[in-house]
Formats: sequence, C-alpha cells, structure tokens
Amino acid sequence: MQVIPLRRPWTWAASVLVVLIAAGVAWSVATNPAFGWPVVAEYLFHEQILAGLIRTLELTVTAMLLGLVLGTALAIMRLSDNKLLSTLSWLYIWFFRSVPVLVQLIFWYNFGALYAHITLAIPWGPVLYSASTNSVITPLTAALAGLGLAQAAYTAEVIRAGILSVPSGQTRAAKALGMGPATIFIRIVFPQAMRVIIPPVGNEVISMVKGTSLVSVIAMADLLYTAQLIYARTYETIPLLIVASLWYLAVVSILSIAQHALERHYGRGA
Amino acid sequence: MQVIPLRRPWTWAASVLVVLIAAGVAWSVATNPAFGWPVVAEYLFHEQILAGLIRTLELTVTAMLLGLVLGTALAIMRLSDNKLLSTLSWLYIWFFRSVPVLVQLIFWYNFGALYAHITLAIPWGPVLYSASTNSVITPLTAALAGLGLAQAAYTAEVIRAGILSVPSGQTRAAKALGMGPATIFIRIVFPQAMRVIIPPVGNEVISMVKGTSLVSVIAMADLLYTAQLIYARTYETIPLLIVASLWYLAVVSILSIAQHALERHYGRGA
Amino acid sequence: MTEPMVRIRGLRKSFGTKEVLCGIDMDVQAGSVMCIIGPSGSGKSTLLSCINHLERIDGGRMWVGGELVGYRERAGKLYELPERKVAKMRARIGMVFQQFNLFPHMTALQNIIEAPIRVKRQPPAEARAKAMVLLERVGLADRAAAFPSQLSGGQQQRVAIARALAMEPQLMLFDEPTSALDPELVGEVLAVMRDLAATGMTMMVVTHELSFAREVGDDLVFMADGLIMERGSPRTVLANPREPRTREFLSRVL
Amino acid sequence: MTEPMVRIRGLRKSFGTKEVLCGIDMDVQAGSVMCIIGPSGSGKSTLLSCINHLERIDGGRMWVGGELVGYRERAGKLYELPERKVAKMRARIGMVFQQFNLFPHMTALQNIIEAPIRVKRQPPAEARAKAMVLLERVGLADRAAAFPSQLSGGQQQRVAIARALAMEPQLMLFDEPTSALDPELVGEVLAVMRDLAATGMTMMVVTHELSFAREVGDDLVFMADGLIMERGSPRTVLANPREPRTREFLSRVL
Amino acid sequence: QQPALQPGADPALAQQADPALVKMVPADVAGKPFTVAIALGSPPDDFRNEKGEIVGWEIDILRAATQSLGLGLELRPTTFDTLIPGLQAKRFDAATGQMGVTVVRLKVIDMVGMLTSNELFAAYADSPIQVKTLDDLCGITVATTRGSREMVFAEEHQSKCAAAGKKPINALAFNDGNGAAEAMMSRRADLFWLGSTAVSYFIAQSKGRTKIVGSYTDTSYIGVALPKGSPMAPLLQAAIQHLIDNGTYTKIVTKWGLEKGAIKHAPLNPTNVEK
Ligand SMILES: Nc1ncnc2c1ncn2[C@@H]1O[C@H](COP(=O)(O)OP(=O)(O)OP(=O)(O)O)[C@@H](O)[C@H]1O
Ligand SMILES: Nc1ncnc2c1ncn2[C@@H]1O[C@H](COP(=O)(O)OP(=O)(O)OP(=O)(O)O)[C@@H](O)[C@H]1O
Ligand SMILES: [Mg+2]
Ligand SMILES: [Mg+2]
Repeated sequence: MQVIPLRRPWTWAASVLVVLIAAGVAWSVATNPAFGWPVVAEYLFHEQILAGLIRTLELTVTAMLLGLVLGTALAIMRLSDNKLLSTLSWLYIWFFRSVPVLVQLIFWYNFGALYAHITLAIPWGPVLYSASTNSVITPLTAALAGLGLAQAAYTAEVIRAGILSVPSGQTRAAKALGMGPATIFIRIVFPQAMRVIIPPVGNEVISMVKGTSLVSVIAMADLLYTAQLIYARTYETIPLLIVASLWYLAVVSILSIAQHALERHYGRGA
Repeated sequence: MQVIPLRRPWTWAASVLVVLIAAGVAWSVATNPAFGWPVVAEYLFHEQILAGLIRTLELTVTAMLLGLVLGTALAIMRLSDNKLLSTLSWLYIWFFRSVPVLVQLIFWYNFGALYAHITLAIPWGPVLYSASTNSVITPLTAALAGLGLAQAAYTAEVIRAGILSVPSGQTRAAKALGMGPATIFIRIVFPQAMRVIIPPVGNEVISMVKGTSLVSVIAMADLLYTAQLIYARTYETIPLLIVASLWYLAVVSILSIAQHALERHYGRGA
Repeated sequence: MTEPMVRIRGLRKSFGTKEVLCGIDMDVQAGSVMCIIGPSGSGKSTLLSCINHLERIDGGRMWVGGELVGYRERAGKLYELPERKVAKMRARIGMVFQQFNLFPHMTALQNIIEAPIRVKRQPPAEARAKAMVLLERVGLADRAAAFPSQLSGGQQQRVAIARALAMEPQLMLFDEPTSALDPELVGEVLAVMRDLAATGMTMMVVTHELSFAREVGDDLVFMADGLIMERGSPRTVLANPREPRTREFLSRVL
Repeated sequence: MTEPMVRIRGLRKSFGTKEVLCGIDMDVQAGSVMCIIGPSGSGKSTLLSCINHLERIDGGRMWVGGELVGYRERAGKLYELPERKVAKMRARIGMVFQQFNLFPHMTALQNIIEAPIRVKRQPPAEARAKAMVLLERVGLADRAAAFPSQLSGGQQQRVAIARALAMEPQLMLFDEPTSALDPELVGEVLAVMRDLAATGMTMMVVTHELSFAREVGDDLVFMADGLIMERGSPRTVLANPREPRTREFLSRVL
Repeated sequence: QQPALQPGADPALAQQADPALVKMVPADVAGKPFTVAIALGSPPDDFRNEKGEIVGWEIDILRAATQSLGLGLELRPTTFDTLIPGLQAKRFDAATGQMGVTVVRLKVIDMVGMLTSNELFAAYADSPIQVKTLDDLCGITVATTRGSREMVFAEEHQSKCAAAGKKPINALAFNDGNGAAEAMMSRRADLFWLGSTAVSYFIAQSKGRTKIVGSYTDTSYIGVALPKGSPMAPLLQAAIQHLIDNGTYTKIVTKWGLEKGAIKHAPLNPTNVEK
C-alpha cells in the first residue's frame, strides 16, 4: 500500500507569495531614485572605501585574535580552583563588559591626560623604564586595546559555557592517560567545546566587523566611517550607507560560510 | 599519616601583590585631578543623566524582548524541516547580521525619504490602508526596529546552538508522551537549552545596554548620548564619561547577578 | 477471537537505502505480553518507534486498539496524519527507553505529572495525587522531589515507567528497559514490569532478559535483519529454537 | 614474596562529610588479576580513582610498582605532588571506564595514538603502527577510521582498552567495563580482557560478571560501605561466602 | 621634515615665517610640528575633499598661522568625543571643528576666536515656514547637531515660547550635520539649522530641493581650542592677528564666502560671548 507523507499545501502557496513579495521589494528598491544607485556604483570600488574596508578587516582580525586568546585564558582562570585567579577573571569580565568600548577607546587614547609617563619601577627602588605615554600608546595600540580587551571579556563568557558543556568523563579519561592540563585542554576539551562555542563566537566576530567603526573616535577611518566622511561632504547619505552595507554583506557572507565550515569540522564524530 | 594537599606558595604572594596593585591604582585614580571627581559627583544624579539612563533601560528591555521572541522563532524556523522556513530564516539572519545597526537605524528613521507613504494594497486591486511614513514609523519605532530586528538575528544563532545541544532522546520521550510540538519546545527543549544559551545571551543583553547609544544617530538621547550632549556643551568629557560608565557598571552588575541566578536556576538537576 | 490490541501487516521501513524492517506481520492480543528478542541492528527499536509513529513508515499498515496508526486510509493509499492527531494517538501508548530519557530539569514528580497536565489537561492537584500513587507503586514515594541526576539508574527507569503509566496508556512499549542498568539494579525494574503485566496491561518488551521473557511473556518473537525469524510461546522458542539463527543468538546471550 | 605491583595501606577517602573508603588494605601481585565486587555505592570506583590519583586521598598510603602514588613522604607527612609528576605516574597505569569515555571528535585510531604522541612523544608513524597492532589484537583493525559514534558499545569499549594499552602500562584498572553493554556485546569485551590477563598484565577489575571473576581472577575482594568485607580466591568466595553481606549480594546478582 | 606643500594646502595662502612671531616661540616648541585635532564636520569648515585631503577655512587659517610662526602643521582628524580629552592629554596642541566660544567651555580650555558666526535655517523648497525671529520656532521641530550653539539658543528660548503661550521648540541634536540634514529631508524635522557655512553648502548640494528660510545672527565667536593655560594660546592669537593685518585672513574668508563673519581682532578667551 502506498504511503503518502503529510503534505503542506500552504507551504507552496507561501513560497510563491514570498517570492512575489521579494520580487516586488527588489523592483521597488532598484527603481526608487532615492536609493541613488548610480552613486552607489560610483563609490563601490572607490579607493577610500577600499582603504576603509582593509582597515576594518585588519582591526577585526587583530582585535578578535586578542579577544580569543585573552578570553580563553580568562575562561580557564574563571573555572580554575584557584580563588585568586577566578576572582581576578570575574573582576575583569565584570569591568570590561560594563564600560562602553567608546569610553575605553577614549581612555586608552588619552591615557596621557591621566598619566603623562609610563614608568616601570621597583617600589621605593630604581626606575626600570620610562617613556612618554603618547609614544607608547599609538592610536593603533589604543584601538586594539579598546576593542580587544572588551572583546576578551565577552569571549571569556562564551568559552566558559563551552568548556562546561564537555562531560567531565572526558577530562578524567585524558588524565588517566597521563596527559597534562595543557594537553587535555588543547586536544580534548577545547575541540569538543567548539561545537557550543562557534555560533556565539560567530556572532561576536560579525559584531566586531561592524563594531570597529567605533575607532572613528580616535581618528581611525574604518569602512563605515569612511562612508560617513564621504557623505559628510556630498550629503549622499543613503547611497553611501548602501555602499558600506554591500561590503558588510560580502564580508559577513564569507564569515558565515567559514562559520558553517567550522561547525561542520567540529561537529564531526557527533 | 597526615596528608597535605599541594600548596601553591606563589598564590599567596600573588594575592598580596594584586591587592597592593589594586590599592595603588585606586589611590592614583582617586587623587588624579584629571578624572574630575567633583564634576562626576555633580552630574551623577543629574536629571538629564537619569532620564538618559531610563531611556537606555527602556530601549534595552523592549529591543531585547523583541530580539528574544523573534530570535526564538527564527531559530525554530532555521531548524525546521520545512525548506521554505529555514531558507527564510537563513536569509533574515544573514541580512540582519550583515547590515550595521547604525545603517538600519538611519534607514528606518529616514524611511520617509525613500517612501513618503506606506500603503497596503491588493496588487491591481483596492488600497486597504495608506498613511504617511513618519506617522507610522515614529522615532521610537525606528529605534526599536533598528535594534530589535538586528538583535533577533544574533539571538537566533545563539538559541539555535542551544536547541542543538539538547539530546534528541528528550524530544522522542516527550513525543512518546503525546506532547505537541509547542509543549515539547516550551517545557522540555527550551529549559534544557537555556544552560547553553544563558552566557551568550547575557553577553548580548550587556552589549545591548551599551549598544542602545547607537540611537543617537536618530537624535534619541540614551545614557551615553546624554553624557555626550552635556560635555558637548561643557567640554568636561572625561568626568561625564565616568558618570556614564559608573551607571553602566551598576546596570551590568545587576545583570550579571541576574545571569548568575538564571544559570543556577537552569543548572538545577544537572 | 477479539480484535488484537496491536495489529501489524506488511510493515516496511528504510533509512536511506537501507531497509531496516522488511515486512513485519504481528498481532498482540489485549492484556498479553509480547517479548521481542534479536541481535543488535535487527530493527527491534525501529519496530517500536513505528508503532507510536516516532518514525514514518514506508509501507504496510498498523492498528493500535483498532485504529490505524499515524495515517488515514483513502482510495487504497495511506495519508500521513497531522502532528496534532498523531500526538493524540501517542498519548494512548506508553514508551520506556533504554536510556530512560527522563527530563533532567524536572524532579521525579514533575516528570510524571508533566504530560497529564499538559496533554490530558488534568488539574495539577489530581495529577499530583495520581503521580504519588504511581511512585508508591514503583517503590519511590520517598524520592518524589529528587532530580534524575540524584537517582540511581534503576530508580530512574522506575520513574520512567511511572511517567508512561501516568498517561493511562492502553499499550506499553519497553525498549531494552534494563540494558543500561547494573545487574544489581535490573531486578527492581523487572519486578515493576512483572507487577504491571499482572494487572493486565498489554505490553511489548524488547529485552535481553530471557528469564523475564520465559516467566512473564505470553508470546515471543525473534527478529533478525528486519524480519521475524521465529515466533511462539517463550518456553518453546527458548528451549527448542527451530531456526539456526535463533539458536546461535541464544547461545551468545545465555 | 616479591614487592606487590599495588600495595594499599589504610586508605581513607571522604566526599564532604561522607566517608567513602574507610581504611582499605590491599596487595595486588605483579601479573595477577584482582577482581572487586560489591553493591553500588560501596566505593569500588572511588578506590580505582585513588590508585591513579584521579581523586585526592584523605589518609593512608598507596604504592604502584614500589612508588608512592601522588604524594611524597617527608617527616611523617604526605605532601601532594605537582600535577606534572602525577601525570607521569598516571601514564604507567591504564584505566577503562564503564562509560568508555572515548574522545568523540577523534577516530578510533586517533583515540589510541593521542596519548603516546602527546605524553610519550612517540613519533606519529611509530604510534600509528603500534596502534594498528593493538586494534588488530582487539579485533577492530578494519574500524580504525570510524568515529566512536559509529561504533557499537562493545566496539567502543574494545577501543578504550586498546587506548589504555597503547601507553604500555604496568597496571590496568577496569571499572565495570561491561556494565553499559548489551548482553550480546559483553562477551567480546571479556574475551579481550581474558587475552590480556593471559599475557601476564596486572589487572584490577571491578565487575559484576562473576563467571569472569571465577575464571580469570586470581584474587577477589568483596567491598561494602567503604570496607573490604571478604577476600580470597574467587572460587572460594563465590562458592562459599563467609559473610552474610556477601551472601546477600551474590543472591541478588546471580 | 615639513613637506614643501602639504596635501590640500592652497599655495596662494602660503606664508613666510614672521621673525617677530618666530622670536616669541618657546624653545621646547620650536622645530616640532604643531598638532591640531580636527573633528571632521560639515563642509566648508573642515572636511575631506574628493581626494581625501583635509580642507576647510579653519584649516587654511591654522596653516597660515603656523607658517607665520615658523612651525609645521600636523593635522589629526578625529571625532568630537576625543577632542577635549586629547587636548588635556597633550596629545594635540590645539583642536578645532566649528567650536563656538562659550563661558562654560572657557573654564575647561583656552580659545582664540577666528570668526563670528551666524546661522541659517533650511527647509524643503515647498515649505511654508519663514523664520524671522526665534519666536517663529516655537512648536516647530528643528534638526541641529549636539553641542552646537543652536542647541543653546533653542534651550534659552523655550521660556519665551512658554511665556507667549506657544508650544516649545522641538530641537533634535544629531551626532553630525548629515544626520540633521537627513532628518529634514525625510520630513522628520521641519528645519535644518546650523552655521551659515554648513547650511549654504548643503543647499548647494541638494540640487534645488531645499531653500533657505531665515537666519539668526549673534556676535559670538568660532575659535580654535587649546589646553587651559597653554603658552601657545597668545602666540596663536598673535599669529592670527598677523594674518588679519597682512590681508591673508581676508583672502581666506573670501575664498570660502564667509565675509559676513570676518573679525578685525583675534580675541583670546573673549568674554563678550553668550553663556
Ligand atoms: N535514524 C537512523 N538513521 C539511519 N539508520 C538508522 C537510524 N536508526 C536506526 N538505524 C539503523 O537501523 C538498523 C536497526 O536499528 P534498531 O535500532 O532498530 O536496531 P535494534 O534491533 O534496536 O538494535 P539494538 O539492540 O542495538 O538496539 C540499524 O542498522 C541502525 O543502524
Ligand atoms: N564526586 C563525588 N562527590 C560526592 N560523592 C561522591 C562522588 N563520587 C562518589 N561519591 C559517593 O561515594 C560513594 C561511593 O561511590 P563509588 O562510585 O565509588 O561507588 P561504586 O562502588 O563504584 O558504585 P557503583 O557500582 O554504583 O559504580 C557513593 O555513595 C557516591 O554517592
Ligand atoms: Mg534498540
Ligand atoms: Mg562505580
């Protein structure tokens, strides 16, 4: 006897409707002069826009790396039996999740207003190192510190959740094989935690791509800020925002594909 | 025979060092005139600052609720067997994670420049509803749309990871008891997914508290922007940023405690 | 002869290209206990899952209590029912899994009352009273407030049985209910099942506990490769298996 | 009499206020198989975990291969060793768990070669060659590339044994290695363990498989409430238990 | 170290170092470039041109002034939020970006006046609104920028609206001129109100869709900011005065069409400004 799976006729109707609506929106967007498509085309590959894009990518990669490495360390500290380490980590996460990145950027950039010199000295002893703050903290340093230190606090929470999701039997088995704590973390716990970690970290990376535009407060021109600088001159606000958005769409698409691939990689064996 | 656990002498030394350093930093911060503590005291409970704080909290709560509800729906759609739903959800997540919130805010706020009227009509048929765009999309609507729709995309990814972390045996057992899909999700899957969901959603909420300051592009004054408005007049930038940061510290502290309590609640039985 | 509680005719089920059930015919009389044995991968779990439509089938028909399972027949074709109607049917069939699958975030009592309240819309007080009776019956009245993680495997499985019984099913499916238990704890679960059989509950039990099958089972089938190889009364089959496959299997398990 | 491979004197261990091991004395001769039986919660797993210092102890001393486990003795006190030194000692003791605990993100082969490469710094090629020999020995040479999720329970447990053997341990600890297995799959794991005992490996085996204990075990202890209640040769203890607790336990398991 | 002609520099405005001024420069400042942070705002005050160069009338004045002092000029584009902390941190020697001089601000920084400003109102070409006095703003939504003098004017006028029994002015403070202009273009705001220079430029860009519907003039200054007590403040004042005296100042204001606001004396911390 023939078996017929449940049919959902409205699925087809809805599919058609969705395609029709999508086509309508696309047509309306393409033909509405307010979107300024010629201007979009003119600026899409504009030299300044591309420079901003590269700056965005640079900052994202370096700040995210800093965030991941430091965040992993913080997560391990947070879960450690050592009260001192876990308290320190808790304080760090609390503080750096609280203070807006904008404030942190301004703070690092203008550290010199607060402390004109950075001095490394033994208390009541000789000075080991001293330099003008502004020479040590360049705008790039300030940007990476502001973005990366805050990112580490967020990443730490995500990684902590991931580590907690790995059954304790895994650690016991690895210990019983004579593995040291570092090997256990790197080879056994972390790869399994990745399954839970990847989607939220994907979010964080994608947020960071756009979050880099905060560095405009310390005079660094990322993709979005570059677009803003251009429309500040030409008042072609919407077309230039579309230019920036198209690039963001491209970057996020690539990142989403990477995320998908990583999820597959770390999902293997499950 | 007496058994002595491993002692870590450097832990004590480090603890003392950390406390000393913390005391030093606190002293230096308290006495450095550049921080402008009298100005901080003057503005901490300033009427405008408090109004900005309330606006921040309002926006956070409503946008986050929108994000959670819509994000949950998107996550369920994304994991559904129905190709149409999962594709739609994928497209939504892709688009709204890609376009910067700033752009979305500007877009929604200035929708009137693109489409002066919003019209609901049957194609080639009668007009059902028509109104001026600005009367439909108030600044608050624009702010909530800009923040909430994007938040939904991020939340969806986190919730998806959480749902996937619940063993399929749970769903089978619930189905075998005759529970319907909604009951299974609400009573069985979601509470278990929460363990994995809470830390990253905690991140998202805390980001949102500060992320609301993006609404300054549409002239809405949240906490941070209120501080900025004040120092734009008085040029007392650092003290006012400290005022804002102190409030953020307070809010994030409360949220961290709430996160901790939720983690404990949903961790019960584990 | 009355209408059997479970009637299965020509049941076929594949995963991908692999045929897991290759045409199963089976009757389970109301009030009887049907035991199913067979090597790993022979399709025993899949068979149970098809009976309460946790899996879609690819061919054949099944009736539980005289009603077609998961499908509606029209013009010589089977049309799958919507999830809502399937759920209603599942509520009349209890199922106990090898891995217990208790809800870890609920106490023993909450595990039991959840479905009666949500599915049958029993008033909570009534559900709780009935649940306490069931917990008493499986010998766990004092552990009502314990979370699954605080219970031993045998205790968890007894809660799982109480949970299924709380829906007052016409039919109980057991999928290797003692396989994940330490030998010491097997006895307590089998005792509960024995009591249940004595009350006249219709049961289908996949098990490796041959002594249980011999004692409690009314019928026994031996499955291999998605087919029923041998059937009969447990005593006969276990003592004098006709098929060589059955003999080989029994020698390995005993 | 030579120095025993495992010597335990006055071992005590508490979790919180609950004393789980209340003074255990035990010797396991090199090349012998020590079986441990006892009811759930009697401290069998905890005992094994103390032997390779997966748990801290609260009193007493233990030697494996003549070396004090996890501690250094000085001036009548035991000082815990740093993690690094403990790891070195653990590498000389293999352990097999009830729940297998294979690494799910690695294939069978990768599970086996991981520790030899990372801990013993074996060249990967050598480790792989040795692993293949071990897989052959446990009868799984053709499943080297399978992930644990693609293996049956019995196969997983055999990989777990091979994984422990790859470290070439002096002593193997087995914690109910067959309890989580379907009866059908128990035999294949016990066969591997039997072979291992025949090669002269020193083994401590917590098990409910009394026939295995009788056949393979050189010594048997019965534990209850954190104490060794009875010890002797398996045949004697199982046939003629002296203690009433032992008798009661055996009646429930058999 | 200093290139012959910086990007964006106008050769017609190049200055020789003035010996009298050079003599005044303290030894620890001489030889180092004078760093100026700019909040890149709306044209023509200070903005990036098509080539990405920083230009504007404020830039022209500061470049000519530093040349007269024999100093190099180093521009540090940034946003408003870092201007003041940066000055206080001595990251920059000066800061500019259409900064109005007010009594409140003078408590925190020193300022040298460079121009008196007036403000214009822009609206859609079809708008019926005409602004003759600030009373005409009561009950109307105006878009301007945060920290702008316009915000201060609007706030001070609220009481007068209330006294006249009219609705208050709804003044929206945007991050920048573009946000304000865009709000007017999407009819969120009735008027776009900013410095005349910015509004004129915007009207020119809007290709006839907008028009000027009124102006407001007061006598306060736009200036360059320096850290409180900076020894460079009187020097810069002298240098700008030198430009006024030698006619370069006139060339610059004419070039940018700002003759109306031109000043005769460059004041340091002028007190005749609004509160
Ligand atoms: N969801 C699935 N997808 C693909 N194959 C499956 C799935 N579930 C079961 N199978 C395959 O179907 C076959 C029968 O599985 P089933 O679980 O019914 O066997 P079983 O008799 O219950 O065995 P066991 O005693 O090991 O539980 C096996 O070969 C199994 O690999
Ligand atoms: N990490 C722990 N924290 C607290 N109590 C524990 C812990 N591990 C074990 N116990 C307790 O110690 C006692 C002995 O446990 P153990 O696992 O050693 O028993 P066992 O003899 O192996 O039992 P089983 O046969 O069930 O495995 C039990 O009462 C158990 O609840
Ligand atoms: Mg099965
Ligand atoms: Mg145990």
